[in-house]
Amino acid sequence: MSESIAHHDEHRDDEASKLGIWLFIFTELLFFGGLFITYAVYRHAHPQAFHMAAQQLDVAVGTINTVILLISSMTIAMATTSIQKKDKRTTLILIGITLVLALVFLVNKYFEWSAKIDHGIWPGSPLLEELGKGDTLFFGLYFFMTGLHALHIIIGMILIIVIFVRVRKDKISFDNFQLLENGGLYWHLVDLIWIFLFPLFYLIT
Amino acid sequence: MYTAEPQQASNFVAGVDLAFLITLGVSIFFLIALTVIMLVFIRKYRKEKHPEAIQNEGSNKLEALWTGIPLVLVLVMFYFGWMGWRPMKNPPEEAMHVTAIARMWNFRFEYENGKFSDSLIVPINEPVILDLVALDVLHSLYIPAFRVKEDMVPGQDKVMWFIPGTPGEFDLFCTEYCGLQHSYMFTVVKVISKEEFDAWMTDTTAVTTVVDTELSLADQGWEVLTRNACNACHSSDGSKLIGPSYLGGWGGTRTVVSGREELQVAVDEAYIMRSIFDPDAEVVKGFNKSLMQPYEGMITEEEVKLIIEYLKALNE
Amino acid sequence: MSSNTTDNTGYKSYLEEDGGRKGIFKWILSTDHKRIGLLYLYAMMLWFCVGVVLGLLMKLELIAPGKTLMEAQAYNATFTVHGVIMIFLIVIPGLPAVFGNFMLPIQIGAKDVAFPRLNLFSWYIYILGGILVIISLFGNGPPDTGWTFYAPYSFKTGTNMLPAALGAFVLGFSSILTGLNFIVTIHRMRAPGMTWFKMPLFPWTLYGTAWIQLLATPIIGITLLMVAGERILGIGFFDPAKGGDPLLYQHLFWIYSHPAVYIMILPAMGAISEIIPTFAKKTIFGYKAIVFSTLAIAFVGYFVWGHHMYTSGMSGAALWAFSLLTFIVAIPSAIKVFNWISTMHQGSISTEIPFLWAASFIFIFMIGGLTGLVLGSLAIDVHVHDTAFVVAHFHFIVFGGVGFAFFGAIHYWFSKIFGRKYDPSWAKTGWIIFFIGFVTLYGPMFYLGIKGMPRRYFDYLEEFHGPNIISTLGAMVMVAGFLIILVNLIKSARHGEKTTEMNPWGGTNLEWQVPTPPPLENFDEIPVIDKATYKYD
Amino acid sequence: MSDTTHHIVPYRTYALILLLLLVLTSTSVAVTQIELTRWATIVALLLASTKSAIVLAIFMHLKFDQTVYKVMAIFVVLVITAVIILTFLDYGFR
Ligand code: HEA
Ligand code: HEA
Ligand code: CUA
Ligand SMILES: [Cu+2]
Repeated sequence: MSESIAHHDEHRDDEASKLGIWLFIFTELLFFGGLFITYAVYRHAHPQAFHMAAQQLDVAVGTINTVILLISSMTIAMATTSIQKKDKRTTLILIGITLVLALVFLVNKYFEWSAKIDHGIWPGSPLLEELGKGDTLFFGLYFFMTGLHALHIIIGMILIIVIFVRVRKDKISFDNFQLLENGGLYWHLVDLIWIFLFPLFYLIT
Repeated sequence: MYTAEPQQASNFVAGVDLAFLITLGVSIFFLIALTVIMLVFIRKYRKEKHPEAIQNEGSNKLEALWTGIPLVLVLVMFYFGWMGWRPMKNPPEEAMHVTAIARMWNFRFEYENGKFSDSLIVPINEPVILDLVALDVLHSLYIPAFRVKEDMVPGQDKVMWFIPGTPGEFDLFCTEYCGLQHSYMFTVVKVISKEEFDAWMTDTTAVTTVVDTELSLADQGWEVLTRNACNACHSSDGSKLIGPSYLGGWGGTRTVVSGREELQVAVDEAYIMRSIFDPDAEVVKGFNKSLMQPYEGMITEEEVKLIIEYLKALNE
Repeated sequence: MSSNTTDNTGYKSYLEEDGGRKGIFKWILSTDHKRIGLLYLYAMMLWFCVGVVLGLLMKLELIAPGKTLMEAQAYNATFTVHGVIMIFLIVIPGLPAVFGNFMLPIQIGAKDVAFPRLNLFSWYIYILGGILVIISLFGNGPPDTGWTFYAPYSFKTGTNMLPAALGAFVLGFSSILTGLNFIVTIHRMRAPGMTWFKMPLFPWTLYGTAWIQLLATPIIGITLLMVAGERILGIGFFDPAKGGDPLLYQHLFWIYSHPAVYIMILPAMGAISEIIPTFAKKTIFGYKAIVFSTLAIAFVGYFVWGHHMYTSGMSGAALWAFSLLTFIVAIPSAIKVFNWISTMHQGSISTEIPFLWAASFIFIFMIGGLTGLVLGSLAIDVHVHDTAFVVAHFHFIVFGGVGFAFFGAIHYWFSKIFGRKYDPSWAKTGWIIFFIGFVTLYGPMFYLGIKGMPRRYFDYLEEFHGPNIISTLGAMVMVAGFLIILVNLIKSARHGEKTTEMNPWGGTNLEWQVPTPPPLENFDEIPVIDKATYKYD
Repeated sequence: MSDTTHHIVPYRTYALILLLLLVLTSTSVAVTQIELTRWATIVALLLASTKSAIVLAIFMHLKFDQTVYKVMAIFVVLVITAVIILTFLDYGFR
């Protein structure tokens, strides 16, 4: 009997790991859900101030970032197709594009944030205190939510880098690509959240 | 258990107690009935007497029965709870207003004519509306005999109301945890007759702000400190509470944090004024901001002078 | 009654199979679900002793008005740390982490959970959270906010609430990952033939619990993160001076913490549903009704959080809805109680220790639950909210419910886990003393609450003195009972008489069909299930 | 254990979906820039929901996966919605 002892965690169940990542995505949705509730409540309390504050955000930057994320979502999704077609080269290219786009998103975010900070707006800044309660809350939420989202982008990027390396080393291949699919699912989650952040902060003024 | 208390201490007692008796009655009935049934089963069907169990998978009829009956019962309970509670949310248009101000860790009641008191004094059989104000953190105003309780939330205007129905003195507690001296944040409601109340309202000598001028200046300062509950946070023996001690301050210097800078300031009259009227401007190093509220309008400049006399005497 | 024994040759139990590791590494590197379950058990025992001592200290302080033992600051810190430890470190992980880990895979006929390494990782996160709670005790002094961390006091106090809140945050992750693991395990790894409705009830309750862990815990995670943002950056989410709304904090806190009470109680109910049929030798009455009530509690329990905020100033519409929903959520619990008692009807009951715990659980749980109804009623709650009545309610149901089920479970599965027997007469003595102490300890608090004694009061008026004395005496009696139980269990786990009896109680589920103690991967061959559970014919 | 047949989604599908998403994005930008006030909010949120539904269905393969995933996803969305509604029973009627 002792032969069967070891390695019970080595058996592979793709469906299980996919279910696992989905459940994790649900948790993340509720994590942000708490923030969306907060946003909704404060928007309800300070409609006018939120209206004015939102106009200070640059719609163009927001739109560009939305487009970037959507494209990256497509490329990572395409990577699951190419790996199944045993096309390693295309897979690597698609994953690579995704990574580059993620980086561009972060760079954009960096410039956007620095611009705001240059204007004296950061959480708890004296300027915000002057501007009033609505603005304090709006920008508090803005930094908090986009910051947390950026953190998820970074986590997603790390995950995708791991996947990239594994594809290169053929550890992920046409008959064993669950990790790639899971990484993709996670990346789409990041996209999903942004799909809501974008109108809430940039569009609805 | 309720009957020991004066009946109808307020207009809500009847509704609350009715809901309570019904809910408790149903609960006790089920508790006793189910416990007895269980004990009977355990005795009757014990292994020794009943060696072979009779299998039974369940019964949909029974399930429906014991879903349905409790459902009806809880709806009844809900209804009485709702009915007992609804009037609490409908204060009358015409009523006497008293502003109840809570801060760490005392209550203070301000009347429409500007008079204030640290216990709540109300006339019998007249509706009273309390406008609830919290200055620092959450508090909650609770008068058990009246069956009323409402949280006091900083930054939100809330009211509670009642019609006292029995003369006497009743406990009034703060029931929302509010820090160190939460358990000492209580006072009383005095329900008195309309005539007594009117007399009290117009009697200016009874206004409790005047300090006993017989005392030495330093002792008068101590009175001011006590009345404003300062001693909850500041000690006279050098020990560190929420705020710095009175001892060892006067005449020396203190390191304070102002904004992001650290400064050395002399503890003089101007400093004491600032720390009472705008405490967050300079906070002594090692202590936390925004715990103390500005006392502008609650302590007069004369009173601050008395406090300073006390500090001088203490540090001699 | 089958009491088959296997001879001990030819198989190595999980306790002997150490993966070639040495000393403590046999444990802290093992991904075996059974060892992980025990790791949780040991960690929890330590925490539990700390929590109990703190509880006892509070009771001693409250024996008389005025200062008897400690200062107000110390008292405030004591109930905070007591609450944080008991809630976040003991009863929330409690049954799922210990018995869920140990029994779930066995009961559904699997060799382990779906993600064994993640499982071990959850334990490390749990320990990390515990360490953060310990860190909070030093420095500026232990937190003094109450386990609820209500804003705005929680970010005004100078004490160390941040590490404690972060501890709770980290512990949340441990809880989420355990829940995730269990859901996947149940979906993917049930033995062939075990359809959903052939699954035993304990896994069912774990399944319901896991969903709450997954969907409610993130809310408190984000809330505590916002409080951290508040304290570190001064963002102002809940600071009225900056426009924040302290009530929103309460909403978010209870959106998690109410469902959390069902995280605690559901597995406890599951354990009771295992014990009663075994000792009544009778199929559980209304299996499907119990399953559906489990799911109903998990689901509806998500939407009643507002009943902790009746006096906070919510709108009438919300109060109406929350009170109604609170009453509705009591129905599935009632269904369970009725079914348990009906299971005893015409059974053949042996009143062994686990059964005694189960029966006393039902009694205590009814008191706790029915006083929950009292609290759920709008008018009454206005009177008794934040009084000793609430303290009595939740000790009855949290500690009475979960604690009694826990003890029932450990006495039920003891020999399976440790391969040794405990001394039944000591266990029984302990149980009686414990039970009497329990009722004496918390019973008087109901009375105090009705009389209007607020909770979290370090000092109280003379009129509340009498019941407080009784209560403190009860605490001492109960702790005596607890020590008897604890010593008996610890001694037996180490030196008790060895046993390899597979099925001492005559249970029907799979855990009674594997050797005692189970081998590393539980089953040589994955069993094939062809009949429903709890069949005694 | 591989009891699922993986559905290989053609590149074209993904590209078309991206196009659709971009169109929806620009619609919501356009709608909100021409100030329809309250309607703009609703339209923008409806568009966002549509977009996320599409991402869930195609990019995240819900459409091709087993039913459990769909059931779970819908359940989670319902829970979030219900929580928001209950919260607004308070804030909406204060
Ligand atoms: C294991 C944990 C647990 C469980 C299961 C419950 C279960 C319930 N709780 Fe409790 N509760 C807590 C833990 C728990 N609670 C804690 C920790 C607090 C305080 C937090 C704090 O402030 O620190 C609290 C506080 C609390 C409050 C807020 C009090 C206040 O602060 O003012 C309320 C109010 O409605 C409440 C209600 C209920 C109800 C209705 C149930 C129901 O689910 C109970 C259902 C059970 C039964 C009804 C009994 C069995 C049925 C029968 C015997 C048949 C007969 C039944 C009928 C006729 C219906 N609880
Ligand atoms: C599981 C939860 C739990 C448990 C077991 C206990 C145990 C005890 N509690 Fe309580 N208590 C809380 C949860 C719990 N408590 C919470 C959440 C609060 C609120 C804090 C706040 O206000 O913020 C509170 C508050 C609280 C107060 C109120 C403080 C106040 O408002 O002023 C008091 C007062 O006496 C008290 C006393 C006690 C005592 C004497 C014990 C014990 O010491 C009694 C002794 C215990 C035993 C003899 C053993 C029990 C065995 C088990 C439960 C099973 C074992 C399980 C494992 C090993 C995993 N507790
Ligand atoms: Cu004020 Cu408690
Ligand atoms: Cu609750």
